[in-house]
Amino acid sequence: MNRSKLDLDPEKIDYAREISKKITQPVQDYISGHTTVSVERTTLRMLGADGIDANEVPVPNLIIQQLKDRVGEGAAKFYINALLKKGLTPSALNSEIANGLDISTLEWAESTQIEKKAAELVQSFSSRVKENVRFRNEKLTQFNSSQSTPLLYLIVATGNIYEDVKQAQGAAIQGADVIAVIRTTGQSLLDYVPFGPTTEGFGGTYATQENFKIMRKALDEVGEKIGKYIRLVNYCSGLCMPEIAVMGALERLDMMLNDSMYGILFRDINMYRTFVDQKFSRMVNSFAEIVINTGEDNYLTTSDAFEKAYTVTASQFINEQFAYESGMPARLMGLGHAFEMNPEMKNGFLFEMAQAQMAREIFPEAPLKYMPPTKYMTGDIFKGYAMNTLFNFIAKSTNQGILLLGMLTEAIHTPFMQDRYLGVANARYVLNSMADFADDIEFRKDGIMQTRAKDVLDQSISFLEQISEKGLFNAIEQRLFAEVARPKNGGKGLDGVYEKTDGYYNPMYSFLERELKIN
Amino acid sequence: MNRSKLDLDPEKIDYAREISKKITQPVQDYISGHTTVSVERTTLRMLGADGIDANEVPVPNLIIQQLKDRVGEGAAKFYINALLKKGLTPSALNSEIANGLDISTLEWAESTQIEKKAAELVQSFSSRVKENVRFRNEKLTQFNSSQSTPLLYLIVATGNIYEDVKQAQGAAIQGADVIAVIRTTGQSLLDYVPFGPTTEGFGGTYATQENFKIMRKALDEVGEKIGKYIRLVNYCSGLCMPEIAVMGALERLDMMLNDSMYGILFRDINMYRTFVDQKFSRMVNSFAEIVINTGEDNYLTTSDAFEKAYTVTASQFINEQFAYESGMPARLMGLGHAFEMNPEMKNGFLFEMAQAQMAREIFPEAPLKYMPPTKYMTGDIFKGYAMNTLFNFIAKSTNQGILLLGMLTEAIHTPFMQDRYLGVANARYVLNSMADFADDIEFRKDGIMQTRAKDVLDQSISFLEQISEKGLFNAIEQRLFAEVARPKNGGKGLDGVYEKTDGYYNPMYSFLERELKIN
Amino acid sequence: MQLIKPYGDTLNDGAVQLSFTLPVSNGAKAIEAAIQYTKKLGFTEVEVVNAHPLSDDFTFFVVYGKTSMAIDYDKIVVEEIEKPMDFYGVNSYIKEHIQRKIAVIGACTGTDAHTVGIDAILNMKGWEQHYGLERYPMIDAYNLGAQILNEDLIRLAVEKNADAILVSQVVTQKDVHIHNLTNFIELLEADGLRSRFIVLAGGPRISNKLALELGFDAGFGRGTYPEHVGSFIAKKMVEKMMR
Amino acid sequence: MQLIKPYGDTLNDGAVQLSFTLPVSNGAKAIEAAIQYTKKLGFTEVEVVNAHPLSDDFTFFVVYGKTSMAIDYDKIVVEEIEKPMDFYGVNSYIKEHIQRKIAVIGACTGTDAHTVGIDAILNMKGWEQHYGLERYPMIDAYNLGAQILNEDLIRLAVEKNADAILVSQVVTQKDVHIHNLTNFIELLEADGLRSRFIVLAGGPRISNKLALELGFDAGFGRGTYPEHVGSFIAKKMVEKMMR
Ligand code: B12
Ligand code: B12
Ligand SMILES: Cc1ncc(COP(=O)(O)O)c(C=O)c1O
Ligand SMILES: Cc1ncc(COP(=O)(O)O)c(C=O)c1O
Repeated sequence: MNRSKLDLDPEKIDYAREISKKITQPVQDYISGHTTVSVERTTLRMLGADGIDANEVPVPNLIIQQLKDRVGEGAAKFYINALLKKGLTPSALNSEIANGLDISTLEWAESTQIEKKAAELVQSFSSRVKENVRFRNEKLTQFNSSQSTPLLYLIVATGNIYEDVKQAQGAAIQGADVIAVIRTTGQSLLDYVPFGPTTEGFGGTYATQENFKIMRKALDEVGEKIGKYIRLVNYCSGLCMPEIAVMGALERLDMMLNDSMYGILFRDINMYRTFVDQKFSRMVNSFAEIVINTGEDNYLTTSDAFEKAYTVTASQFINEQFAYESGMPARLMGLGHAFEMNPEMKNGFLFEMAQAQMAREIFPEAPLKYMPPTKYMTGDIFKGYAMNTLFNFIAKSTNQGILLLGMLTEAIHTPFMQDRYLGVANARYVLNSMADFADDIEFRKDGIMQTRAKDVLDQSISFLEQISEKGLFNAIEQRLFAEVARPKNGGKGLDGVYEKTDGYYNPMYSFLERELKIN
Repeated sequence: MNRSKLDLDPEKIDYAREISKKITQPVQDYISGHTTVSVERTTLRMLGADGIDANEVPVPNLIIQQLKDRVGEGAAKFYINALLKKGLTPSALNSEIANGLDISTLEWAESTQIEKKAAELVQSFSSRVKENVRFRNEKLTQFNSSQSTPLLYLIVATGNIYEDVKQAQGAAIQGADVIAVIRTTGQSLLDYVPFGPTTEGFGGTYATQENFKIMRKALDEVGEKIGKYIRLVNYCSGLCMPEIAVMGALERLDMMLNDSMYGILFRDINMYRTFVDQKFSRMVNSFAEIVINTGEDNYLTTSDAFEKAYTVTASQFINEQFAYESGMPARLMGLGHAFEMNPEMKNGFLFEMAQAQMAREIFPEAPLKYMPPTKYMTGDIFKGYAMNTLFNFIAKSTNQGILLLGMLTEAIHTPFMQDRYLGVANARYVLNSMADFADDIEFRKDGIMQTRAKDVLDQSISFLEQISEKGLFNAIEQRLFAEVARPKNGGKGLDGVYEKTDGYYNPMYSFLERELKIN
Repeated sequence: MQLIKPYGDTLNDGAVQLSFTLPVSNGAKAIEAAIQYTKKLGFTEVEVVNAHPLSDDFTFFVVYGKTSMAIDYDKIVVEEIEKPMDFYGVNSYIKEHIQRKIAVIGACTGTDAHTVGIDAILNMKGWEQHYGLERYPMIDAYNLGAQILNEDLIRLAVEKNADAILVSQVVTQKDVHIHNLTNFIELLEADGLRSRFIVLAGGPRISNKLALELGFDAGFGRGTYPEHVGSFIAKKMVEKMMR
Repeated sequence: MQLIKPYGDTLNDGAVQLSFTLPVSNGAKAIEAAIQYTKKLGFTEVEVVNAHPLSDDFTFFVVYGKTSMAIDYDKIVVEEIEKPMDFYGVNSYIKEHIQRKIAVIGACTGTDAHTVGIDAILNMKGWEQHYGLERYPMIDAYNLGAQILNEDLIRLAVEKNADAILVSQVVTQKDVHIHNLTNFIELLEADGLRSRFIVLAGGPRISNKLALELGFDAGFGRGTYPEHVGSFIAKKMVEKMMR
């Protein structure tokens, strides 16, 4: 199947992986020594913390507020202790906390008791998530034949979860394999996760656990009807990265947008905060067998896709290393890239194809996520439809795994119902009509595509070398990525980073490390 | 450039050419012994006959009516004799004939005088046409850089020549290289050519010499403005095939729809009539360096494009032989084919590509004419636009010469102005974006495309063998082509066929034979 | 009462996409004209999302707008076409109720040369895996092909003693089909033959409504299968026999 | 008076293409509803050329129709935007008429994270080979990027002693841009700063008209180049100085 078309030098690829490892290693050291408010809130949620108070502040946030500068000890023991001391179930305890109970000042139970209780809670979290995984695998096997390659991925973005449900079910009927509920514009900068079903968002819908549940149910229903398992996607990104991962694990999401550096570069979130958060979020995703979608496409919406192609490849290598370090197998790494060359560029199609094929050959097991043209889409919906046709063509002829369907109205509005149908129809036509094209052609030796791929790989390597030399933190500070400079101590969320104390206790973290065999 | 991708066996190709020659040879014998009313009218037009009488009957037709059963002697001598005997210029003689002069009953001038006059008229015809060729070549050289490959071909079809002019000039500005004025539905069955400018047609505009002149002027004008030579196309087809060829030669048309069997199969014109007519029409086209467009696409609008692909290839071979026998060089043979596979067919794109590439490799010098999807176009204009995108893709990646642009409204109406623009825009985007793709890929050995092309070639060969065995006349009668049976003595226009008498005289025919070096 | 409106991404948002060409030169004024024109058509929140010159004198626009116009879906009535019988159904219905073979004759008339449509209905092989009427044991089908004069079709229908005449019309430019279909009915009536035959019109732009207006017994458009036609003819014949 | 109508293939044929979704299940009734709906919008000769179900409850239609509505092109008035000066023109105009460097500050405000538009106007490299204002010798340009609070933008404008403030808004869903732009002007007015600055709004769905309505000095949409903005600011400043 995947005979090499590009004739890339395997040693160069290995070398790129090595440098990337060198790049992420020092970051890893930093991560090991630190925790964040969101890592702790995540842990609390895994233990059972949930709900909100009268001001709509989530219980996990209330607990963190109570801990003040003791966050570095780990929040878990406080919560478990409170369960023991108060003799309450998590949900009863949550209500107490919402009503004002301060759990940071309770007396301490025996540490063996705490550990026993912890083991029990870990167990209950673990079985719920494992049950989700089992159920998903069962459904995937049951409906095996109806899954297309690549998976057809559509978004809904009404801002209202109930309206989203209608659109998502419609999209599934039209042929989507994957539904992403786009998040409201501001959410990635909120340092808490909103609660309950929501009906008001801008350009998207709030990610809440209840919204996840509502959509999951709706997709399961429509899936049974049409004989297909419909995958659900949300954003595990921003200041609540790991918390959303847990919500997704609990509600059986199947994919998550999740990138090791997106928040830093495109959301101006502090780099230390992001690196610590991303690791835990990826551990959760790995455990729940959630495929991540990384955000390399974002480099190209800001910079030129031809000139900066190498930043995409470099970022894929970095994302891969961070993912490995979180215990994630390659089959869950939906590394991202995008069809964003200027449509007026001569041979642009060849450069896109070379890039897509290169990603395929360098990351053979990863279910690559391929993003459609967006930047050069205009109000000319017909031209846009033709661009989407060639995009679908490349996706299939380079064996991409996850195909975000292009919308002909990309430059105009968030998708109308018919826009989505037209997106699916285009993809189905193309994918079927040239189903085996990939296997039927070869690239000319030293032709335009081979040369281009080699050039981009070389450029990525020198870029990675440069980063490695400076160190990733400095590289980001010095504007090496995405044409933005992010100071180490700048950005949002740095105040939520804590050094771990010696006695740092986090049974969930340790559990996941064991499960995922992270050294 | 054109390295073989399909790995077709050259001996098989040669063999197919040989059989095709065997097929056309006996037809050739028939042609040599016969003339037709339209061949004679054509000759008269070359000598200067033109104009109409009060009932709008063209002068050439009046003359043929006068000749009755003497048509087999050749009409030329009667016309030349009348010029001499009446001492008139052609245009003065034309008026006399239109007013009732019968030239079949005049006394005979000296035969040397007739030959001298004939030589003079041949000369004047020849220089007018040669001047047209010179002018065209000069303009093509002058505007060389602005010609695209393939040539973008658009149709106008308002029924009104003046409305056509507006649309054609608009189309040229939008990027067309070639403009075809579609003919009104009934014209191919008229046994005369209408006269003067016309404003009433159904689904197209009458082909008249005046309409040719009007459009030629309009295209020359817009061409000068945009720095491009715009080619003009009409239909040299139906009962007036050779007459229209001459009108085109005189008015500097650049291409003509012209097929050796289309009229028989798709218009139920008698086969003897058609074969005799097509030869002379092609001699005229060759002399005027007019590229012909053959009609193989028509097989696929009636029959299934996958199953009957071989009929297209076989017809291309037959058209080629007939063209060679008319002294036509390969560079003028716009052999036709079309993108007409069912869009729901798995790997349909590969079969289309194999077919297009096969035509390219078998006829390396011919400027192949590639027709867009029509049969499977529906009211879904968006799907249609996507189909046109893949069509343009194949056209470029198999180096087609003449690209009929697909219309997204194909299933709805004859093109609106914006439909044409959208057609050009699609082609320009695709052709530029994958400009050098053809050179950058190879087909996999014994892959789907190679296998398909070999199969189709084999099928064409056995089909040609079958025809050769039966003889072309019988084969047509026995429904071997296009799923229709055409009896030898059926169809329109048989009464216009005459055996040549021993003294058959046609100085124009002989002149062209000499010029074109036909044995 | 069930008032409905177009749906973009919210119920009743009234979102509609339009495209058209105006005979004006592209520029700010042309765009403003397109906006005002679309507003005059009754749309609000009009956005010209694309404007492209087609020549010096013409500009093509893609426009999105919203309309507050609603329509009462309950008031829409369509003659629900009875679910047709299938191949077997048609044949046994004829056998049982008509008790003889029926004869149908069809052609694409006038200068119209499109045979694929009438072939789809009549020829053996049929269309999209639906057998044509020729294959029906209880039907004798005659297909004259295309470019048949109305006069000839009627003459042959009489000659073959047909029960039904099928007229196909594909080319519709400048309403050539209307002229031709009208002429057909006029000829039939002039010869006093109208009531003798069941007469059907068909083609991609023919609707039942149009055919009835022109004096046919029914009209069949895109997506017609042979059994639709067979069913209709058989039922109609029985209906005629009853009277 | 110059009455114009859409053009399909004949002057004034009024041909228009539409597409929309209705919240009904596909079928003959749905198609009839689409036809009647389009007629209600004022179209004649309406043809539903495609109908496709989107789900059990929604159907998408492609429709062609003709309209007899005409508009008087002579009555269309647009504020013809003066041909802008180019890079050199803007700089020498400032040098000559203002005789000092001018300062502009810009941001994409609120939760809107789209920087490409404001970067296109302000950053060195500019957009489509048109230099950004940062490169103009006579302009000091400050680009704050995206997700900037209106308050912060105003504070920094005062701090930097800016002459003009540029506000970019790209996300428009549920009119979030209108709220945000209105809030910006309200804050300026509350602080008594409105007349101190030239304030411009921009973004792909912003028109000059809208911006003026919201209290800005001008609005710039798609296809804006830095020199358009530079020209406007320079001229406007001179105009202000005159007063
Ligand atoms: C194939 C085709 C041709 C072939 C025809 C081959 C043949 N043997 O029939 C060729 C290449 C010869 C051809 C030529 C022309 N064509 Co043509 N052609 C088409 C095309 C691509 C497909 C038509 C088709 O076969 N459809 C498939 C059949 C099965 O569908 P159907 O006809 O709708 O039939 C179904 C129903 O309508 C119904 N039905 C049809 N008839 C009847 C009759 C009865 C009694 C019943 C019950 C049902 C019924 O049942 C059928 C099965 O469901 C269409 C475009 C398109 N994609 O639709 C243009 C199209 C029809 N052609 C068109 C034109 C203008 C022409 C020409 C006139 C162009 C020219 N000036 O040269 C010529 C000349 C023909 C002439 N004199 O009539 C236009 C018509 C525009 C209009 N609305 O007026 C079209 C729409 C293309 C376009 N956009 O310009 N054409
Ligand atoms: C690139 C892009 C992104 C990038 C932005 C990267 C970056 N650094 O800016 C990323 C991927 C991050 C992104 C994210 C989102 N995006 Co976005 N994005 C786009 C996209 C593809 C291109 C925009 C662009 O860069 N255009 C090129 C620039 C140069 O054009 P411009 O902005 O119009 O600017 C020109 C003029 O308008 C003017 N101008 C602009 N501002 C100003 C200001 C002044 C003062 C002046 C004088 C002139 C001026 O000058 C510029 C040069 O001519 C568009 C779709 C499209 N093709 O248009 C969607 C689009 C704008 N995005 C959209 C949405 C909804 C989002 C999200 C909110 C989705 C989500 N829920 O996650 C997110 C979140 C962002 C947020 N919180 O705001 C929607 C907006 C829909 C709407 N009308 O409300 C669009 C239309 C896509 C869609 N159809 O859904 N996006
Ligand atoms: C990895 C990742 N996270 C998140 C987002 C979405 O943006 P926001 O930051 O608004 O959630 C994107 C957008 O493309 C992304 O790629
Ligand atoms: C060779 C040839 N002649 C003529 C025509 C046009 O048809 P008509 O016979 O109506 O002129 C075609 C149509 O495709 C054609 O291919």
